[in-house]
Amino acid sequence: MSNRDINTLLAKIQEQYLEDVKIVGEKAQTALLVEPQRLLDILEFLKTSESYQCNMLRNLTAVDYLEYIEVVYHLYSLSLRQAITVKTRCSMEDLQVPSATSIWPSANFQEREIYDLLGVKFTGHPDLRRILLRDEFEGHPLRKTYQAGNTGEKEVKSLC
Amino acid sequence: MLKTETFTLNMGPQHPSTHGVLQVVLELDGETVVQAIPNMGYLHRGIEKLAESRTYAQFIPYTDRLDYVSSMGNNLGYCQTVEKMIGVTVPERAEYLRIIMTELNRIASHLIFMGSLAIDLGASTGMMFGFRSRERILDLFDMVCGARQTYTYIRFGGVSADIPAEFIPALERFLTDFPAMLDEYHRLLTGNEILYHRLKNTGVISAQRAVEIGLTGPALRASGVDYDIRKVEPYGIYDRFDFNVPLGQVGDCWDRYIIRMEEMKQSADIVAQALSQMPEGTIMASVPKVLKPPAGEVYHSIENPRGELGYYIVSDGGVNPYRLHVRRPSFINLQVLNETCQGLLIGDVVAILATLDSLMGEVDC
Amino acid sequence: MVGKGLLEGMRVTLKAFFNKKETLQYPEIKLTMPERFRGGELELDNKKCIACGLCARACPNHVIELTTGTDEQKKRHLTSYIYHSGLCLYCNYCIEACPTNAICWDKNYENSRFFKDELDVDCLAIAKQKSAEIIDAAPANQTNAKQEDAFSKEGEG
Amino acid sequence: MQEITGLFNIAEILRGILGRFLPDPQLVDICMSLINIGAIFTIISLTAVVLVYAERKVSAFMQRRSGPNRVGPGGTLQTVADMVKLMAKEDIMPAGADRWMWMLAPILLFIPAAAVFVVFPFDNKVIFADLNIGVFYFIAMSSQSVLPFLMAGWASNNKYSLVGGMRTVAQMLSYEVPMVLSILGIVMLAGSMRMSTIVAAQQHTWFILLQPIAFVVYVITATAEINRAPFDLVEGESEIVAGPFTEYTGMRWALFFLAEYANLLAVSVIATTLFLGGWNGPWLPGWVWFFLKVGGMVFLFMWFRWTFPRLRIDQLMSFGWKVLLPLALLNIIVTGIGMYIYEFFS
Repeated sequence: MSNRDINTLLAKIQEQYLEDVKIVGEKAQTALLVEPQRLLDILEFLKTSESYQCNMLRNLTAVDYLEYIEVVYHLYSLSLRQAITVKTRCSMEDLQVPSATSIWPSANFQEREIYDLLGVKFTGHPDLRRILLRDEFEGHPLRKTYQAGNTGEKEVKSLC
Repeated sequence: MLKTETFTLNMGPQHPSTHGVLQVVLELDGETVVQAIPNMGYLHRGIEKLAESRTYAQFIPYTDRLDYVSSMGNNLGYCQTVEKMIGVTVPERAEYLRIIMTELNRIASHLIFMGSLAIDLGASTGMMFGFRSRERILDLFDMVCGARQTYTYIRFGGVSADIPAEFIPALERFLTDFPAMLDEYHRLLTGNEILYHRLKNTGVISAQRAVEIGLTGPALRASGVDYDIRKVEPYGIYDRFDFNVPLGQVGDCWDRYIIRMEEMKQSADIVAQALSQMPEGTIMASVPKVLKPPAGEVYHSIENPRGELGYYIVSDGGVNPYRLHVRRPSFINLQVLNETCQGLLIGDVVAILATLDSLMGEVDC
Repeated sequence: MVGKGLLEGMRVTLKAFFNKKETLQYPEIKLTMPERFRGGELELDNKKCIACGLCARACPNHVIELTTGTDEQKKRHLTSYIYHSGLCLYCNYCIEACPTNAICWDKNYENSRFFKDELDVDCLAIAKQKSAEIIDAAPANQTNAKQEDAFSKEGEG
Repeated sequence: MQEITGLFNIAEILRGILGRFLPDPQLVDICMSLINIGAIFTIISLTAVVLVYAERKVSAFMQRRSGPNRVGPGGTLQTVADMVKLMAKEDIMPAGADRWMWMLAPILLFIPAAAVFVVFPFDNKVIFADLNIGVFYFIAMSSQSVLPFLMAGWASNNKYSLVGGMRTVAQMLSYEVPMVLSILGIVMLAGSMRMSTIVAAQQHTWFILLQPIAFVVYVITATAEINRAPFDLVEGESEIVAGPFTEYTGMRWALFFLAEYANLLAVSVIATTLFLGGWNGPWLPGWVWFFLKVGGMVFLFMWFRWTFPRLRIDQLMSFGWKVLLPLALLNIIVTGIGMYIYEFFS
């Protein structure tokens, strides 16, 4: 699958959804940037439409960019053997993204992980609890603003 | 008025067959499982956070500690992802060495799978046999990189050291012995009627459901979905080798077991091919000591023994990754546990856990 | 026939029953570690060390803690070198980083300790002690040799 | 010179010696009974020591390990060391346990395991109580061990234990039936339930040759009765940790262990007595033959354990009721017809 093919495919989607979709990045890093409110429509479209058939959600993660958190969906089509990256952004004030669990059940644990470590709330998720950290844990460690407490390194210094 | 109710059984985090520190909260109706909810995080070390304070090269030893029975694969995935960012071509010999090591590691990992499945089903001799053969592979790794589990062997632009002179004869000896070993396991375990009836038609996952729930690796292929990244998106030099991707039909525990047994054979085949094709030459491309990949992001995935191991790295142009996410196959495969176990018995939960082959070091990250 | 596989399995275990055993009687017999073995504690050669600190910088886990000073000839030398083996990942990065090959593994894998503090190894002190022993041992050898010489002469006489 | 080496003669000599010191023959009898009881308990406790060692060696050898070899010559005192360790261990009772039931369970389990030994013919005329219902007594006593398992499972206040206890009841009750039926064929052939008569009837042909199906059924059900792999669901450690024993420590746990190995010996002895001709055999003294055969049976059970995976509970039940029971019934019918034909012609 060459980059050009993906780009034309992405361009097609953009035409269809116009202002809600932008194409970001270049070359192998091209991705669709989607407004959170239209996210589910577009994901559903990518899954069901003939020319995309993204039946597999390979990877779901999020990145903290200080002003906003970007949720990244790496989609893959098993039949067409092509990969598409979809991104959505939510601002720090309103950390809410619709959950993709209804489209791909595999988002379940991954969304819980993002909720746990970055604090993004996925609306419509069936069971949004912390997954790796204990329930009473405070804060979200993967945020850039998170202050790590006592690490191994500090302990060493105090020993010497 | 008599009334029956379900009861909750905490299987784990200290339990002989949850492969580490997984806790499965079982809701039982007698022996029948109503719900099996996996509860993880007992081994969470915050490796993704650690990555943000380490340089790119310094993170390689940490990847060893994700899926600690197939560390070569972890090294390979991470190094290839970073190589993709900085655009380095790896010398031929190093590529072959990488293939040999990762495939040997796949065999070692599947031997552990076989052993742990055997002991989970009560046949401890199978486990001892599996670990015994794995020892041969670990000795080979020990010879090459001086470690038995946490190799840190594969580096950006190549591998850390060329193979010593005694390696190739030892590897050849192993490759000649291996079919006989495999045959022994088949006679001890595969032919056993009890094992067959324990695994056959338990924990069936349909192909459609397997894709939806995000299964990858042997667990997905057992359901009949042909998705092996080595074949569909060959990374490294996998397109030069001739090997089969074994597929299952039903997607039950038996298929997941048989497929892994078959994969071991294929991996041994790949190693033999790579050994005969391997050229002489350098083993390391020139890579800057202080690595500063250009700002951007990359997602790259490889086929690890447990499934699709993906690395998503965001770089801001600095010496440390801005964000590093690992798509851990064990973690995502574990989602299927609950729905597969429902309606089965306690003994089946153990069999399903063993055939999903989740490793807690990787699940908890 | 049902049960054939069971009998086959029993044949395998019976064969193993009479086969050679694989166990190594550990404390009596020890495995020789391969040449590249990474393990044990760091061994410092303080004569080779140029106190550049590259090993400490290469370490992913801040295992090596060293301080340097300068002597009369404005030459940097080590004043302390502490290796926290409890934190070590055994990744070999420090040894690869060293420009003068001043550090290596001592390859002693029996490094369990009773207390956590004992995991912090003062490599510099050990190195100094070792070189002192060598200096002590050298004259002693010479005297021994002389005595032996004397013995042999007496024997001849 | 078989007469001197026979165990019975030793007993006779002992009786003679006692007779010289004690005036009343009744007192001699009482003394002899006490000696017999002592002998049985010695056998049971020695059995546990020897069998645990044997099991560890067998398992090790089958897995290409060398097994215990540190304590004593060749590791023979390993079990003794383990026993000492177990005695020194703290006795922990789980919170919320049913105190009396919890404490009684291991003892109650041990009693039937020891009591069955009185009917075992170790050699010609060497039998503590040659009951005319010996086989029946064995079956009755050995099925008593269901209850202590359930008691331990219930009283431990632990769900693993409870599940294990429930499994025991299901497993032991359903395998009791085919086991009894498989033994029934022997009783029909011998025409007696007296152990010594059954052994004597095998002077020329062992019953294993006449009753091969019954032997297979017996071995399978016996494995299930003593909860050993592939039927160790009761304590299947990868599923329910240790079943009813999960909460037991120290000597209490050791009692369970002891009973387990006493049971292993018991079923091997029964197999020897009923199918393998007991003490019958050429050249060697009877008791040597007896222990050789028992040793062979024990090895067979150990061999099973270290080769096979475990069954699942539903497979276990359906195998017991749908395969073994019809097989055992069929065996009885065939035996009956065979006996009828035999009598008709002779």
